[in-house]
Amino acid sequence: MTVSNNGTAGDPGRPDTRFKTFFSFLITFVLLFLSWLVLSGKFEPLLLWLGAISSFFVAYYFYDLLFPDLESNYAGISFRFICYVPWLIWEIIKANFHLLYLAFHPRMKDLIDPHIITFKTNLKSDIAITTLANSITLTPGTITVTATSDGVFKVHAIDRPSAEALPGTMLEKVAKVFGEQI
Amino acid sequence: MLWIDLIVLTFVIFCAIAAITVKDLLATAILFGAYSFMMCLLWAVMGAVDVAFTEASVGAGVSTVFFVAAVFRTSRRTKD
Amino acid sequence: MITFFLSVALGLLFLMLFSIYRALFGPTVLDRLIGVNAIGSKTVVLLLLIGFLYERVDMFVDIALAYAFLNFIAVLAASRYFHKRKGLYEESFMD
Amino acid sequence: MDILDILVIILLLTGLFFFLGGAVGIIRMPDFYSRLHPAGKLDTLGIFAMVTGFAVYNLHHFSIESLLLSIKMFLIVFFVFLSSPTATHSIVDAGMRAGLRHWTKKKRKG
Amino acid sequence: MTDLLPLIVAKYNYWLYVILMMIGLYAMIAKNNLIKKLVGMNIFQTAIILFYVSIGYKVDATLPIIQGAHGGQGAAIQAADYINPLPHVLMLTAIVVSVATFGVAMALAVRIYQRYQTLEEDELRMRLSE
Amino acid sequence: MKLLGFIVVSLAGALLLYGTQDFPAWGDPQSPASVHLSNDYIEKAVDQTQVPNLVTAVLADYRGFDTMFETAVIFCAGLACFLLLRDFSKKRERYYRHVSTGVILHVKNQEKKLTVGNEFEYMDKDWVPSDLIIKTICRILIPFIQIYALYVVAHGDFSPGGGFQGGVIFGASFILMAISYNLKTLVNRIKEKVFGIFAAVGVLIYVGIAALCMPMGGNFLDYSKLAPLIPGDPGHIRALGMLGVEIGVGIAVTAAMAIIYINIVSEGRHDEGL
Repeated sequence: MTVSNNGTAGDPGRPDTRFKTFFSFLITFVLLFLSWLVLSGKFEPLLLWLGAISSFFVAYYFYDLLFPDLESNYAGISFRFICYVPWLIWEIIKANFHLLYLAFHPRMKDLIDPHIITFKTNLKSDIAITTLANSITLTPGTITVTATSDGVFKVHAIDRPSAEALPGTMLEKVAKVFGEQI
Repeated sequence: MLWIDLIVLTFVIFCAIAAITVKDLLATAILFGAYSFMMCLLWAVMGAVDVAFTEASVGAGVSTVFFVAAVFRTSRRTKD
Repeated sequence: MITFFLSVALGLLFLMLFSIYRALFGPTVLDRLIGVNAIGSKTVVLLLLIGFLYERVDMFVDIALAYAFLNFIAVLAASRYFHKRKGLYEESFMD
Repeated sequence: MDILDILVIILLLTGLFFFLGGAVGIIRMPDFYSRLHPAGKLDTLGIFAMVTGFAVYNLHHFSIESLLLSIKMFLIVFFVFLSSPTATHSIVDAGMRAGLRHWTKKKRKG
Repeated sequence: MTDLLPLIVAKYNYWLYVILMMIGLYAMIAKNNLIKKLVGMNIFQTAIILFYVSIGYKVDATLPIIQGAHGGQGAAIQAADYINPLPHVLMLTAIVVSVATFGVAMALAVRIYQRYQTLEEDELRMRLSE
Repeated sequence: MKLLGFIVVSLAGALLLYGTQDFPAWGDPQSPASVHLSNDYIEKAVDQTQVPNLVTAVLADYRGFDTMFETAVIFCAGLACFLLLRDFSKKRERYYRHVSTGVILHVKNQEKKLTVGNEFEYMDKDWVPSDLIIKTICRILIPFIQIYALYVVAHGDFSPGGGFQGGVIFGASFILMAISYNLKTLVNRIKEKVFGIFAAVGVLIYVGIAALCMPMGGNFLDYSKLAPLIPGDPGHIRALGMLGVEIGVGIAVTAAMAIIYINIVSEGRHDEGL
């Protein structure tokens, strides 16, 4: 689900929707205030008050940007996402050496073979699609060209080995993080 | 510190010359953004942190966007 | 350690030369955009390095952070141009 | 010269090496799409390595302030990791829409 | 030869600021396109800002943000330890005004293009004389 | 013209290069710019204003008039863009898109209006589907950019930054929203009037704080006279006054940047943009 064009998340009249709106506001507020604390690094009353006011202001007007869809289980997702990040970084580092090898190879033009591959996944939510797309882009050798909301990915790969690795384990991991079917 | 300053100054000259000679206004916009990046670096080297901050936010961010917007609404073509 | 930081900064500036070559000599506008993006990412690191050279890095982190944001916005705007307007090849070569 | 300094030096040199790969790749690759591969990603990893090095160096004189400063530096990494692939994707999408053809081997042979 | 390097180092900033300013001036005089002229104007502005910031720099001085002064009283502040803040203030104002003028100039360019369908100076002059 | 320009430029450049002989060496602590007034600022600013960032102290206190009119210049720039470009005339042609099938309707007659809702949506002339990845990432980034901008405004006293920089970054977050979704989203979310009012309110906050010093018995922009109004340490009052002024500048700059961008990118019609 995306943010609707006129910017209101759902119908504010119904009580459960109103509660969800408040909940999304609260999470946004807490997150923003934490980031204020990290940014500021000073714990004086004046600055803390200013931080609270600023976080309130931003969270009040833009609460629907961070968490538009409160059906999902954000706690579980964020925990599994944090577990996913180290694996991703390790994967990025591993694959980067391949790209370094390509870049420094004297006969590079024989090694590379750019082409475009298309594959379809069953991911539904746009945050999952975005995570997969950005993971693919960060893993060297492949760049996501387009990713549509029905889960079709078009990927530009620089050579055959990096293209063959897709979608593979990365898709499984991302689907597991966001609790979706593969 | 001194050598950083001298090298970045030379880069700035390159960017400035390229920005006014290139025959595509969008490329001018992009090169002008690069020019602003360099200027920001230069001011950071000279210790003018506030000026560097202003240039980073104004020159690199907003004025490039204005430039692209104006090119979007006019034409990219130019004779010189 | 300061000498080491200084040499790292000079090395980064040397590497920036490659990106500047790409930004100046195209051939297409999008290649220039790649070059400028690469310059931006090196500049973020260079700002932090200058902060360590001044031994006041807490002042420079803000600038680097703002830089990372705004570089992103500028690149996004410039590439968004091509989502709406066609015709990359017209007058895209330098001289 | 203690262990932290050596760690910092290793991290910075790693970052510099990644940046070097990115720069060489930008120059040597044959077309726009393949240039994006080194430019977009080796630079991201270079930032990651170097900023990690800075954060470690900053923890040299440990205090609550320097810890917060290091976390702040990691915010840069966080935002770069979010924004850099998006920028890369945006550029490659622009190239596709503008109709830029990608380099293939067949074209070179024929 | 040994005397030449300090001379170059001492004046290099000023020379390059002159060159930059002349690039901007040339673009303002000789270029035909209005947006190119604007870029020239901005380069000119930054050259002047560069000059001002350069004369405020001091060797072996730190940033114009007093260290450890927040709240309590620090030690006596030596003026030679801090870079001159006055040019920074003036130039900060100049940059922000420059972006405002840049925005207005861009708006004018868009308006001119709406009316005359061109941004080239000679074509504009032709249209105006018709 | 080119030759003439080149001659003029070379002559002027040669003269200026000749003039650089008399300049002090780069980084000379005894250069004329650094011996007169600025030393006073450096040595006394912290005692007088309790603000460690000398640039902010000089900008918002010693040279407060300068900054006030600069804010007015920004406001006038926004106003000028509005007056130059804003186009209130109704569009003749409209484009609608049927959401489920993707069929595009081109309505040339103004009277016939389709109801926009779940079935149809507005479309631009050169509309492209907004990109899913860019949209999602920007959705996540925008609140953080905004909190960062507010942080920059609030910490102008201790670290680089202040009203201008924070305002510009906050404006850039709106621009990012317009780029990643479309211009209609931004215009619907925050009305044009709101931006206009905020630009004026920002300048008004600055002038108001400055003018409030006069009935309290001081000069214009003499923040120390505001001490009875605000509880707390009276020595700190100048820093608080500067903070208020910076907030005003930030609001004005934010609104002005958004107005300039929206008007340029849509040629004043506020319907379609980058």
